[in-house]
Amino acid sequence: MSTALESNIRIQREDFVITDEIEAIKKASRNIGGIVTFLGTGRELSKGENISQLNFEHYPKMAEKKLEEIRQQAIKDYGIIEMSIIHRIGEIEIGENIVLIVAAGEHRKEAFKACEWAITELKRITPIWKRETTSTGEVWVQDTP
Amino acid sequence: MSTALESNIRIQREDFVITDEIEAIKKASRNIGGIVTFLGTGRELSKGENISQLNFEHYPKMAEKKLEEIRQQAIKDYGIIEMSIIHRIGEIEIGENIVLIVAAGEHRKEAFKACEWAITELKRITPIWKRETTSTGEVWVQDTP
Amino acid sequence: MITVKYFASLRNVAGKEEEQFDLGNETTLEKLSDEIEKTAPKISEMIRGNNVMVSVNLNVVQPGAIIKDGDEVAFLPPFSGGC
Amino acid sequence: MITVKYFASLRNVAGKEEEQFDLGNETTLEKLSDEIEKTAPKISEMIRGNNVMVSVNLNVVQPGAIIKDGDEVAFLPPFSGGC
Repeated sequence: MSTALESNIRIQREDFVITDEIEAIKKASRNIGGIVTFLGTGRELSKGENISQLNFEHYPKMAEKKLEEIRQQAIKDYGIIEMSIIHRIGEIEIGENIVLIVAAGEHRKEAFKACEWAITELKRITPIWKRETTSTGEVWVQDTP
Repeated sequence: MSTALESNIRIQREDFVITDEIEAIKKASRNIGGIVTFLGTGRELSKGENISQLNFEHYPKMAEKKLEEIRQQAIKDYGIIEMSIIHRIGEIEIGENIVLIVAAGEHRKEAFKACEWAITELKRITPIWKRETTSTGEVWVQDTP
Repeated sequence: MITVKYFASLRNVAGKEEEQFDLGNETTLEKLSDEIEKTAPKISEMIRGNNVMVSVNLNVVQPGAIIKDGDEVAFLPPFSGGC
Repeated sequence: MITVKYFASLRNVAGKEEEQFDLGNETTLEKLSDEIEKTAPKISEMIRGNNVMVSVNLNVVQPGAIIKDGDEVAFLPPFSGGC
């Protein structure tokens, strides 16, 4: 399934295609030399418990607003050329994609720094919540390691 | 064009498909939670000069051996689950993919560290050389910033 | 009217996604919490704990915040997006 | 026979990719460089500078290295892979 690439900030149910997102960000400049990508995926194990499914929900409008703030601050503070942030919501199976952050810079150093900062900041300020389903039931995750 | 994914270490003329490489590395474990990718691409500008084309050559066998050493050391030293390194050789146009490093870990911190270390180490110890074509001719690049 | 939204674990405790309160032209977060306490003491308790952030019209606010008629207030449990 | 390989800028200067030398069962990197100097003084000069690494059978070696019959020696200009 191909996804429209109309925006650098997206919260969506459907999966994303990483190659497409990277090709889209390349169009920002012919001077991009380093692209660092963070992909978060559903892990089977969480605090020793086996997870069978994940479920994400967000606060519409506020979550997108926070992601756009992160994108703009990353570009400004780290001097990168462009950043994309995509987060999925709804049911996520183990091994599936959850979140994608793409940081494109002239050189690699600023792209690494911006990408790592952005995922940490996303977890800190973006109103998105994860529910884990295990054999003992469903629980909302309350900490962000 | 799809590329065979028979190995985590490859030096090849043809382009790679990032989504395919990430899906391949995901198969290593159901416990992967963070995948950090570095993609190096051909930049138009180098020390103020316009580049029209890049050309990479390698020392066959030795270059692959060094990349495999980097992969194994990254897994051991940073505690990641798996790493792939792919480097293209031959003619590369501006904007095209040059190198891909994928670091998959349980958590993001070790994946970021391993990926950034690996690209720095690749530039330091791998016998691969870049020739830049500009309006004034062709030159072998002698420094690795 | 003030619209109050509950998310994630708070929505589960409240048993609803949102509700509305008529508290005049202007009120405080404190007074709104008092109002919520009347019908949902458990929610109010969680809100008065330090573990819940509050947003007004999509911006995070501090405990003393003023709330105006027409505002959208949301109670936000600790975030856990990302991975 | 010892096989000598030249890469990148060194190949351009040498005008060839590889050549072979017969220096007995065992010799040194120094003696091999002397031999190269006879036919390609410019290559030898570059090699004696500090800017060229040397590998023997795919492993980087230090200046005093011993080279044996059948070894593959490569002169490696500064690397510039990656991006």
